[in-house]
Amino acid sequence: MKVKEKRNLILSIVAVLLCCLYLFILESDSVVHSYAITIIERSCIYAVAAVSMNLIIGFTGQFSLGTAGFMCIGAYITGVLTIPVEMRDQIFYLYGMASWLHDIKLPLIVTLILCAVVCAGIAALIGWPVLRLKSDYLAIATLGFSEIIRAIFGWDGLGKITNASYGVSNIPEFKSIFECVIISAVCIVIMILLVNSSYGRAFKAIRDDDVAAEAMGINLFRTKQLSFVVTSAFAGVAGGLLAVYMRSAVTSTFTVALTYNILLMVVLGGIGSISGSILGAFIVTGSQEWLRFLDREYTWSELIPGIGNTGFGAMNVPLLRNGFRMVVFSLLLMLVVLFWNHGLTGSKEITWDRLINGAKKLMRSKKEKAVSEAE
Amino acid sequence: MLEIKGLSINYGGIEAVRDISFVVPSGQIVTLVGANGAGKSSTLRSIIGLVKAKSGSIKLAGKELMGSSTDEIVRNGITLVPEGRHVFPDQTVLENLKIGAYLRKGNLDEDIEKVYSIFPRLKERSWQAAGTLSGGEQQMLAVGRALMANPKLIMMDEPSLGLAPIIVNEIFEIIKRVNEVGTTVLLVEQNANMALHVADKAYVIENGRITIEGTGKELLKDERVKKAYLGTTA
Amino acid sequence: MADKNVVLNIEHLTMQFGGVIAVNDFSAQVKEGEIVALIGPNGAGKTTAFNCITGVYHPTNGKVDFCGETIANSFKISHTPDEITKLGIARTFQNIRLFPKQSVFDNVLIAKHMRAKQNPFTATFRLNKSEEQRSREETWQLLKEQGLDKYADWEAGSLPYGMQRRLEIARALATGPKLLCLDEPAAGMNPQETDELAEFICQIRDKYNLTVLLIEHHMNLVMGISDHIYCIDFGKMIAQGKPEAVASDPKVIEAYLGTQEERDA
Amino acid sequence: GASSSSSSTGSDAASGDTIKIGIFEPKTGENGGGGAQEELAIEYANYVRPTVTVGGKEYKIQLDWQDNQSDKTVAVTAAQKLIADGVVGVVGGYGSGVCIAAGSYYSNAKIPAIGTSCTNANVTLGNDYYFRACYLDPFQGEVMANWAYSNGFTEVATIDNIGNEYTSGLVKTFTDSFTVLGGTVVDSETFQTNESDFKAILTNIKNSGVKAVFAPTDYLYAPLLLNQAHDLGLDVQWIAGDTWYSNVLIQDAGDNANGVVADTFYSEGGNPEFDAGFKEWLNADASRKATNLDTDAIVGNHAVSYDAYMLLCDAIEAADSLEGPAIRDALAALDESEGYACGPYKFDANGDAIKNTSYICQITSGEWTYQSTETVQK
Amino acid sequence: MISYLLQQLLNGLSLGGAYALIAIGYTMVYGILRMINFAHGDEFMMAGYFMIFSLAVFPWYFAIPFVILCTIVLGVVIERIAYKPLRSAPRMSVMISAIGISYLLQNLANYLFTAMPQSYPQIDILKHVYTFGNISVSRVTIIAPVLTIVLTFLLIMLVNHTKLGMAMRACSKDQETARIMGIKVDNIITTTFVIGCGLAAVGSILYFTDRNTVQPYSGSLPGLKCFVAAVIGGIGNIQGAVIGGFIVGICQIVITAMGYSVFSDAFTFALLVLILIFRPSGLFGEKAVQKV
Ligand SMILES: Nc1ncnc2c1ncn2[C@@H]1O[C@H](COP(=O)(O)OP(=O)(O)OP(=O)(O)O)[C@@H](O)[C@H]1O
Ligand SMILES: Nc1ncnc2c1ncn2[C@@H]1O[C@H](COP(=O)(O)OP(=O)(O)OP(=O)(O)O)[C@@H](O)[C@H]1O
Ligand SMILES: [Mg+2]
Ligand SMILES: [Mg+2]
Repeated sequence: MKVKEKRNLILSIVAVLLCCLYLFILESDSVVHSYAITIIERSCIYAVAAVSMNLIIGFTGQFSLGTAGFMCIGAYITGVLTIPVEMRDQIFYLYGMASWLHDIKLPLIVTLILCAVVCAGIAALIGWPVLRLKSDYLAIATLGFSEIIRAIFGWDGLGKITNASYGVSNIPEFKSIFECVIISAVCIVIMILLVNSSYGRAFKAIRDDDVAAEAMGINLFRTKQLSFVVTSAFAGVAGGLLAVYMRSAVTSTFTVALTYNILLMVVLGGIGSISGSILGAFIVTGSQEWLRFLDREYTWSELIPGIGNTGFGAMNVPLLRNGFRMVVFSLLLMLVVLFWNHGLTGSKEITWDRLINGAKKLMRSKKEKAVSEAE
Repeated sequence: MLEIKGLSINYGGIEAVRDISFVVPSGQIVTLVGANGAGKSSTLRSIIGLVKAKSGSIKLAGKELMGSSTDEIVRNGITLVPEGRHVFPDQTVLENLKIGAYLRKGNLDEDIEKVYSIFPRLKERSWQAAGTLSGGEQQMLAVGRALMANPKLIMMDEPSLGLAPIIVNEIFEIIKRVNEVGTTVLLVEQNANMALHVADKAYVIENGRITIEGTGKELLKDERVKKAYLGTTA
Repeated sequence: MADKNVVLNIEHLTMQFGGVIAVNDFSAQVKEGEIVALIGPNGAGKTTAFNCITGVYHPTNGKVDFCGETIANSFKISHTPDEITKLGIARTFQNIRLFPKQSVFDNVLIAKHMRAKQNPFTATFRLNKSEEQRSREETWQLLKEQGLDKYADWEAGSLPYGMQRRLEIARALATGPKLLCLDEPAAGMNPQETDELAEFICQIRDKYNLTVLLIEHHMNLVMGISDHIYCIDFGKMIAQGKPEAVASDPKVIEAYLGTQEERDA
Repeated sequence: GASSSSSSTGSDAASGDTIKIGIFEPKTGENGGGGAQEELAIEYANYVRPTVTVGGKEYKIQLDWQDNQSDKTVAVTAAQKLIADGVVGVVGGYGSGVCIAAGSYYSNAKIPAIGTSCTNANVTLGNDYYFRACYLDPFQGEVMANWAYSNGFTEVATIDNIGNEYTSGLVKTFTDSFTVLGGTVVDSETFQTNESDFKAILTNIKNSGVKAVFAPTDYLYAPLLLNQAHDLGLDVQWIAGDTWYSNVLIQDAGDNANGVVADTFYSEGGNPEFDAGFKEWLNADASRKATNLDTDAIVGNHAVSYDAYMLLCDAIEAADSLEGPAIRDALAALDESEGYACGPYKFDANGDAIKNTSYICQITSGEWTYQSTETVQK
Repeated sequence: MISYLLQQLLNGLSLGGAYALIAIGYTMVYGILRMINFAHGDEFMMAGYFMIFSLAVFPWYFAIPFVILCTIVLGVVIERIAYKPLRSAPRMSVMISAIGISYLLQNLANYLFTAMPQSYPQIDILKHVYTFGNISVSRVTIIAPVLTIVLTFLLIMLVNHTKLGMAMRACSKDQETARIMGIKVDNIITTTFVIGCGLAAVGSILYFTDRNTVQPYSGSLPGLKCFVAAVIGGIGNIQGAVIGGFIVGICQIVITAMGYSVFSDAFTFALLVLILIFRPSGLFGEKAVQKV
């Protein structure tokens, strides 16, 4: 037992160090690696959003789809408070920025904390009516709230603060990839700690059977509220990070489609598995990029060298053109949903034990194959 | 009439039923008794095609049913009164009865009257939504609904579960009456005492295997059965 | 004027769903240390009465006092099920309601959440280590006492049925109740298991100084262990008293038990 | 037919004798249609001018297409992909939002970019590396206000697509200029992106009794507005921006499109040589024509995209270098008049092409016809 | 003023009618599978494209049934491929499968037909414009609400008074028991999709005839709104969906006409939340009482 624990600890430390090393390599020449850096940054940010969504959907069993709305709030707060003061008049050229706000500029960390606090507050208010609803009704109501939030931020009445739907741009970017990765990691770690605490157990109890949970002395409403508030707070932080990543915050980013996209990561990774959500975020973001090559036209000669001289070589591959990448992506997605309908991790956490056992099994089956072939 | 041979059922890795064989002769009441989780419900559910069996054969009057879909099996004259009644709660008693005869064409009035004559209580409540009936009434409805299919074989899964003693008595009365009309009955019961009293033939299932078999009377006297299923006070 | 010995006092309890009066002007008293049974035909309103006591439903009329405090009445709807559990009433359900995918240990541990001194912040950042430690130890203790410790790592849903019933009772005990309400604990058990259960209920009553309120259709169990029986039909009480008295009450026989001949038939 | 394309494997821009130019356009998403048209023109430009000469050596130009999906988050990665691919410069794109999102990445990587039809001021503002081949929104608004007032419309209604910088920018400048000229905007209606039911606002406009409506929306909404207006019996002069200048509108809206007035960067006939060449190239391949929605009509987006590509090539040759800063400086200093579809080019301090003319066209009996050239003195 | 109000009311009714037809599809599928068919809006969009192609070949009286048929086939294929294998999977997976299909249809449309809006062919008999004084209405504006009400009436008759309807209601409550009754549950589910998609196709004809263009994302916003409509009416309830559809349509017109178009969607949702707070299962929804 003890030996295993030690082994796992060592493996974890090695893994973290390897990741750091990789990031250092990327960071050392950030221009060359900028593409990889942006993919990693985007994945990390979505991972925060996905884990936070998993907290309410996967762990508390409340089907809330308000993520995009809270991300919107976070993005605007971050945007408005971090853009350089001298750029503000330019950016707010249509409305002019409110004078009391004009000169307030905060460091990123402070604004992110503010995002969390504001989103938590709003979630507490919203939660009061909507958390009484169940399953699909809760889903559609939170979806609705997220659309309402979007409308409010896009309303020109608030133009002096939010620049209405034109959004804020020129948000200073991350100083280094570490800034983004570390903030995301801290957020995720906090959520992991919460999930593994007594409150996390209460969440799961509500998910599995709310009537029984109540009979165990768990205050349904307050516990759901807690989960919703924490979820929303971290969604807000994710929104803030996303704004920094995009260097702009505009309402049109935070549509229902964004929520669906994050939900996809959660389900793909495995509902109720934090490591799954992180994996899901990286896979969804990554694969959309990796499949980019599908989007342009090839001639056959490019794909199969040597046939260029034949007349055939000059012809285009008929399938590959605009939009094919997304078709392939959605097909892959459907395959995963249909054949691994419990998600990639099967709603259990990925642990070293699982990985090692899996590897062992693989080795064994290979060996067996080799043996049987030898025979 | 029904012949089960070597039936095995797996759930994931768990073997719920292992190599069970038994026969249900035409016109008789056969009962399966056994502890919780012994695999009784699983057996019935695989006969009707709701659960895919791993291996074995299920023959009704010589016809292999294994692998057929539930509706085909029902078409062949088997029906099931599921564990926990499962009436359609929003539909009226009458509609529930009509759904029972879903596969049949032609006039149902006569059959409905027949069911009403067995269960006069249902006639009184024919316009009531089934969900608002009491447990015992729902059980009557579930049996009546199964009878509407005009089955050759009716299977009942724990019809006495959670019912008041007085209704339990009534239910066993009904089983006898149904059998008298000529329907073969396969009965699964926890209430071994009563089940064995009405059964022509009985099997005891333990951990997915048949361990004891005999006529109802024989089993009532069997020491092992007495100890495990009839309780000290019985 | 609450009698010192009376733990639960139900007065004129009425519960109406649309046109259905599930519980109709029902009054009862449960004294400390007793095992009290509630019997009646299906749909008589037994479970509904339980639900009113434990805060799942709010009664249409009447009130329920627990240890002198009103926990349910028709105007005051402030007591939610969790508050009532906190006051010391624990329950089990007619259809087992465990957390089937969680381990047996976690199923019981969850009951300790309510009494632990913590808040989300301290819990998240592990500032309440001692509290957590204590909850875990108490849970172990209880599992051992109930003979469930060897199943601690099992998924609750994969336990044998009888064990699940027992686990549900253990979980209810973990909330530290004064009054334990059991809704058909023997449903789906065979006679032998039922006998074991009867013994078990008496044991825990003595061990934890409990008062037990019980709904059951197995007459052997009810007659064997209860000190007092209430019989209801159509939400109205039709008989109460010592087991023997109730069992021979003609109204009870007519509505619920059936005649002896019928039973033997 | 042969289409120019790049291989994504080569990482070094000048590997061998090819260099890469990035094409940053939406292929999918709400602006996918516009993006496709611009790509077509860039492809043509590449066909016309497949090489540049730097340091006496001739380099073949490969186009590196990246889809920004009309989505700002995707735009950032698309831009990064281009940077990672080592492009020498970027051409694109349609829609200002994505360009603003990507802009700073180009400037950080010191890669010059030339905007095609992104008309929002913020694209180039404060970004040394972003240039723009087309004119800006305020200019268009002013032009259309002039046209409306001088054609006798003193009371107009406006339709604004909230959240669309292009539309809102135009509506605002139009309103300002129109008011200064002495006209009044009687009714200003708004709608949200993705809306497709305009009957409510059109009924309001009908109720206000105006004779002209300024609706500089994305093309998407044009046929919807026109057809629904027809159903409601709203008979007014429609005035729009460059986005409506498209032959598809005539297809989509049929008779209802008659009378619509729009301005454009370029009107067919402005440069006969370019028109003829492009049309010939388009007609040579059915798939190209299909992408251009089965017509060989030339619109402003074609012209500016063509010019953007040419501008970049000229700058590379002028700089005689493949280094970003040198090309940027060459662009800033560029003052060329030959070889472009839309006439001479010179950039101001912001990197915007100095343009003071716009072509106003009108649909008469099912065809766009040139109306007038409007010039605004800055 | 009166004519203005009347005109706006007509606008609302015609929009509401189209919404109602789509909302019925959501409600029926939900009723039977307890699943939100997120792809419904995109099936509706595909119906729009089908019309473009079929009207290029057939005269309208062939094209309309043909489009309905194609949409039905599409819906049934989707059900077979994406939903049927997941009957016993967790509910969330089915939902994701639906979202996945919705993605797929959008991307497929984008790939096959490009992102450029395609103009929707004019069906002359639907587009005839009537003018009464100051009010102009096209025929489709009148047809939409009337057709909706007629179809709804037929549908309710079907569900409540036929054997098929009885089987549908049985499946929606308890599929396993329905099987025991000899009902071919898969066929019933397919039938539900057939009806839902058929109505979506009709709705799409009414909707797009009024709007003239189709593009790959045309289905998503109406899809969402119709879903809201179905929930407002009480999901699973046909009458509810229709009334919900009209409420959403009329509200949208009223709010936009008042100049608050920024809030037109927000208002729809606010209304939804408000209704859900007071009636947690919609206006006509069955009360979901959990019996303990
Ligand atoms: N759907 C299922 N998935 C996994 N295991 C199952 C499933 N259904 C039943 N089992 C398991 O199969 C075994 C037999 O179950 P079954 O329901 O057939 O027992 P039974 O004899 O009917 O018991 P009871 O008296 O409780 O009804 C049990 O161990 C049960 O846990
Ligand atoms: N939430 C509810 N809504 C409507 N009616 C209800 C509700 N809960 C219970 N009832 C009705 O109240 C009556 C009493 O039900 P209850 O569950 O209390 O019966 P019971 O005595 O526990 O019966 P059993 O022994 O079968 O469990 C029944 O007619 C039942 O249908
Ligand atoms: Mg069973
Ligand atoms: Mg009960």
